[in-house]
Amino acid sequence: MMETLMISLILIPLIAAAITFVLPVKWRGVCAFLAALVNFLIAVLLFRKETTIIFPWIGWGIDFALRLYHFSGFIILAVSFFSLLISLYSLEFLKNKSSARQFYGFFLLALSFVNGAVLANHLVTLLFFWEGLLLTIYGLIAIGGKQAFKTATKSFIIVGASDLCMMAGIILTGYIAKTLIIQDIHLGLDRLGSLAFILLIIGAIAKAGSMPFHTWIPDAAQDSPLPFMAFFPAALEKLLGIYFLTRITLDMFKLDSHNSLSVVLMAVGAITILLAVMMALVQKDYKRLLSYHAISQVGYMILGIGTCLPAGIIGGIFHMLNNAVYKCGLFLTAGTVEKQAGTTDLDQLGGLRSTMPVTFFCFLVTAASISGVPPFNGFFSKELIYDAALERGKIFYLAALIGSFFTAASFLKLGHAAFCDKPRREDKGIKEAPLSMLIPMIILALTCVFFGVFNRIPINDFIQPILGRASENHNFAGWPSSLPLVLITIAVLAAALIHHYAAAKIKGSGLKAADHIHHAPVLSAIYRWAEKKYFDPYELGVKLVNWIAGLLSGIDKSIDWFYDFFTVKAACGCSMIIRKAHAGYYIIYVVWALTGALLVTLFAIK
Amino acid sequence: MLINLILLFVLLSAAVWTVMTTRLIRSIVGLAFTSAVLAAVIYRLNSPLAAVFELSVCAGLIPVIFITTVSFTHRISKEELPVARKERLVRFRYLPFIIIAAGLVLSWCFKIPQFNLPAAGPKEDVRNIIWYLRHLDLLGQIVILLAGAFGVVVLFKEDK
Amino acid sequence: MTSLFIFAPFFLLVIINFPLGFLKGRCAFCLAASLLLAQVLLAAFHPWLFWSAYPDCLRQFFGFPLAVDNLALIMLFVIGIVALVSLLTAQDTLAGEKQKFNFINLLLVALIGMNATVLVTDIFSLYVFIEVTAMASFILIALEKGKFAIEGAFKYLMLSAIASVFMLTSVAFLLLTAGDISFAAVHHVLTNVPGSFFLKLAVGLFLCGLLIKSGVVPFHGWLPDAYSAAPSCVSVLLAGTVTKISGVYILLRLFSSVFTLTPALQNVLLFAGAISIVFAALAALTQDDFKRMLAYSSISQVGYIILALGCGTPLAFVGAVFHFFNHAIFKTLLFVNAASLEKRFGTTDINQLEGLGEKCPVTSVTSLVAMLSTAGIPPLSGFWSKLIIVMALFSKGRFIYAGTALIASIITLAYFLSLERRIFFNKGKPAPAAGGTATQISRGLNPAKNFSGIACAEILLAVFTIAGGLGYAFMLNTWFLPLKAIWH
Amino acid sequence: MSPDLAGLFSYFMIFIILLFICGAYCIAATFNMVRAMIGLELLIKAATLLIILAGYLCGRSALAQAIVITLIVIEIVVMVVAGGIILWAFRHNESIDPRKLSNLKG
Repeated sequence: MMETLMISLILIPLIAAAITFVLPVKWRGVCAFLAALVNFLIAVLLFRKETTIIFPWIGWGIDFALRLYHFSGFIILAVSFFSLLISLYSLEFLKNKSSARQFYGFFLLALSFVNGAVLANHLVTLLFFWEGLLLTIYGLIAIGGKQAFKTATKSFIIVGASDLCMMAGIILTGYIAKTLIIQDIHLGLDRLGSLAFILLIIGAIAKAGSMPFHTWIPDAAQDSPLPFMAFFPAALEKLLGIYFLTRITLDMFKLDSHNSLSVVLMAVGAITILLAVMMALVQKDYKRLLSYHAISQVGYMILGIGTCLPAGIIGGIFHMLNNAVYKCGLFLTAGTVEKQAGTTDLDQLGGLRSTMPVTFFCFLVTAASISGVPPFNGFFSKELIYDAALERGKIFYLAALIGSFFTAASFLKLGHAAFCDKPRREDKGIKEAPLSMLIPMIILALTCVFFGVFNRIPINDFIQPILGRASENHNFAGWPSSLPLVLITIAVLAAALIHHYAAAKIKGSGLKAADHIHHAPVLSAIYRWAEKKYFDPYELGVKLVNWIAGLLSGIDKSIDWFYDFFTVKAACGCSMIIRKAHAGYYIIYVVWALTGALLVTLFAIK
Repeated sequence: MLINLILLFVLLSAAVWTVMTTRLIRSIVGLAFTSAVLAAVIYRLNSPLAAVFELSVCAGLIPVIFITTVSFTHRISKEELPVARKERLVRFRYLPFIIIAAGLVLSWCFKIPQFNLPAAGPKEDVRNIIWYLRHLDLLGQIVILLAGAFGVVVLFKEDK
Repeated sequence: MTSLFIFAPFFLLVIINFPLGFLKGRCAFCLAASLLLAQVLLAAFHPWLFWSAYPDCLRQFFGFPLAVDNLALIMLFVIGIVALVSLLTAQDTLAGEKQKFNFINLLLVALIGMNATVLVTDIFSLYVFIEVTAMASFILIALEKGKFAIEGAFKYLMLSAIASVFMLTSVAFLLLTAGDISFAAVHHVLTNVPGSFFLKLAVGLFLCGLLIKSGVVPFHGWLPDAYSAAPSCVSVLLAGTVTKISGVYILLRLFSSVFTLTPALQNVLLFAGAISIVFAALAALTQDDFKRMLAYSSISQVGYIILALGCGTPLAFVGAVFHFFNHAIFKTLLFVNAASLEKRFGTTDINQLEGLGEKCPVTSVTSLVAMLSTAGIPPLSGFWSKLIIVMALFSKGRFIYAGTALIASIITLAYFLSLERRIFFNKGKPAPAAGGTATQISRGLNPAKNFSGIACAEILLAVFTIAGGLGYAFMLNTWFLPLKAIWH
Repeated sequence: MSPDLAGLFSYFMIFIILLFICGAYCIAATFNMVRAMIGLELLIKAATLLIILAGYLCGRSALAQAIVITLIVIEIVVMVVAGGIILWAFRHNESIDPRKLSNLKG
């Protein structure tokens, strides 16, 4: 029974996806919603159950293995929860849009693949779903429009390259461990093991969208349909990437805090936090700003898990969950604004507080969450991460704290510009969004509050069992234990508030509150280069490849011409000779056949 | 033994004449005659039922089919006959020599490789074999006759 | 109830020929289609209870010496699919109720012949049913009685008759040395008296007959003529099953479980396979007629099967059957594409067909799938079977043959891609003022007809090709790898 | 194999081979489709004789007869169909010369 349910988690969205491609466009959304609903119900049923399933697949020791246990059950539940909300939201949002034709099919396909990847208990099974996901990402971005096609290719290449690393890692792991069943892999970090570990980690954090694999996310934010952004970079990819990262560091390899790789991981996290948040601060577009935050928040999670301390890991996983909740909510508010006001350019928005009060409320709660304001959920997970980071090194703590400051600053700017300033455009018709778009946002906002106030429930019930014995004697839930850290956090937030108001007063508008950072002497040059994508490894790579390709094609063409000329001439010549021989008289065929028969018989009796 | 040998000589000569003769009708009659001689040979080889079939069907029915076909197509006229005969002679004059040469060579140096015949079983009845052992072949015969009937429907009927 | 595979079409044949008017048209089509569908389903899901259940009272009549194993099931499946597709195509392409009815009758005869060929356990019965199949296909080729069709049918008939003389001679020698002609007896004698001259001669002669029937170079002369001259729906049947079952399948069956594959025979098969692959691929390269090119490609692909058979290992045998299956699917698909083009535009001359990608999207996409699969492009089914064949050749140390197989796939890709580019992806030239046919083509579709049957068949087969490629592991494990047990 | 059976077999074999040559020559050298069919008939006759001979030698005359009867039925049907095809070839070409049937080539 449980096995059937588990497989149906993969199959139901898959079949529904096939159905949506056949249904008339009008009914596709409903179909997707129903499938997501069924998926959610099954996930609830399966929560806290444990089972494994295995059946032969390709052969040569490659089987189709799935495993359900508390961690994957929890992730599945979260995934299905978000997919349900987003399918509900898209019903209204995508109405009458051209991208709705294919969106739901890819959406369900992605859901199926994510479920499969989370449940996979065999590295090749995992890889199969992982790569399938890559294709759906490509498809989901590419349906956005003409410009989107280029972005889709970019994301495909970046994620694909990291997936190649992961594939190499999987092969190496299988070679070392002599098995590909994830449950049975427990490796040390010797020389080969470290290499495999790094390769796998690259796959995981690239999926989560950490630096330096992040550059496609801001581009996609502008080009792809918005529900994709709320679904993928905001929620699913974080869940999946961090889930896999946790399994690598906890189960498959025993990473502990004495290992230098842990420091590397923390450094990646810290750098991601800082750089992405600096970029976010100066953005002038609602969606693009959010997308940089989607990157910077990954930094916190990686930092947390990289500490290898129970507090950090629990904080990291909790932050993953929280981030998915509030970032999804934020993207949905962006979508609502886009739908109702027609633009997400902050230069043209303003004064939405009065026309869209519910949206504003949701934005307020989720923005407070992401900035780490005390009673909301983001605060508690960040506190756990601060705690662990401080134990590992002051510099990491400092980085996280600065990140927190700029996060708060950028959201103050965003909220101020979009909702509180005077409207910059005379546009009377803006109304509150319809109910089916509001419900998901409200649910997400309430979840932020709920997970904050009653953080005992997610931490004790969902997350702590993952660590098992290591965290048994600790209690991470409730109010943070260290009062000085809390005070410092509150001080930083207050500083951000003061800074914002002071700057806004001087510049005269909320939008320009961060401009002095943008135009600071050294930073302005860096920002300019960043806008020109000098720091984007993909763009650099493309340039390099283009240059080499130009050189090579010159050499190649000459060789090519030579081959083309001779082989084609020779082949066509032979072809014409054979055709001439086939003259059409049956008697010739008889003679061929008899000659052949004579030879065959002679050979046979020899 | 001698009768067999004579029959085989007649069979071969009939076959050669069938191939060599100019008029198509004579050739067909030659074929019928060949079949009849073959039936006699088969009868001599302890196979009376097959001989009956060979005689009635191959010597009787098949020439009819051929003659029907030929009668639909055009006949060679009296004027063309000498030309055709000459032309044929050019192409077919080698046949008797080839046959005689091959026959001589074969009878000179043809040696059957020694091998063991399978042990002979008890005496069997043809009818038993046909009806009980080879009834699948019977089904095949029925189906192929059906196919032939469809062939007649498709190929011999004039379209309006 | 194995004999039902022979009797059900037989009874259907009798029923639809009752002199009742309403049975002739739509009804005959529906009955035949459902029969074929039933065969496909039975072969695919093969409930074992079905095969062994014999009511005692029927045993007397239905208890034929037939045998079913995995190989036979795969063949029955292929026959069912291809015949069904051919029937669908015929509904859209043949003109007139009478001709359609004749087609259904002859299709059923061919079906009886092929099913029986697959199931029999006796060499002479095998010959009988090969002849049944061949007879039905001669008449089918000549169905429309066009000038070219008659020519193709005559050539096929002559070569096929010569093949049957070879086989009859072989039957005589087998009878002489084995005293019986059932598979078991022949196999017994062949394993116990391996050196006998007449046995070797018999095997050699039968091999010659089968090579003619399967159209391997240099026995192939009739094949391109017959395929390209036959009505489209009949080419589908011929290319997909008739020549494959009555030639290639029997080779597979006999050399896997009846005859022994001596090293000399292995060399013969390997060589014949290799030259078929190369010669036919080269000949296809400059063809101007779509169907003729497909015919040559068919010879080339049969070469792969023969090559694998000649390799003589269980893995190679599995590869051969797998390729047989795949080839039946994608070559049928290509011939259905040809049928669609011929019916729409009245010609299969490549020079006259240009820029049709927009006018018939289904045909263009499905033909691309089939061509890529034929050339062995990775995710599609053709790739996997070729991979297995090449792997088997490598592991046996036949490097030259493996290399030949690989290089020939490049030629395959070359001619198919150039074809695809010319027919489908070129922008159509502006219509020349004078040329009658050309203007007719550029004017576009044959609007009076609908092509739902053809489109259905195309999509069905394309899905098979893609699914077979993606799920090759499943198919290989459940259907093909068990075949290793059949090999000796 | 006893000597007299071996003798019988060898001289029958010689005549059968000669019959094969005869039929093959007829098919190869003729310019007439009906004659090609006659050559084919001769080939089949030779095969028939060979089967009967084999049955006689190994003591399975009954089986050989059963085979030959089926064979004869098949032979007729082949000839009927061939006749139909020749008829149509004549209608198209006004001739039963197989050399006229060389439109399909290349």
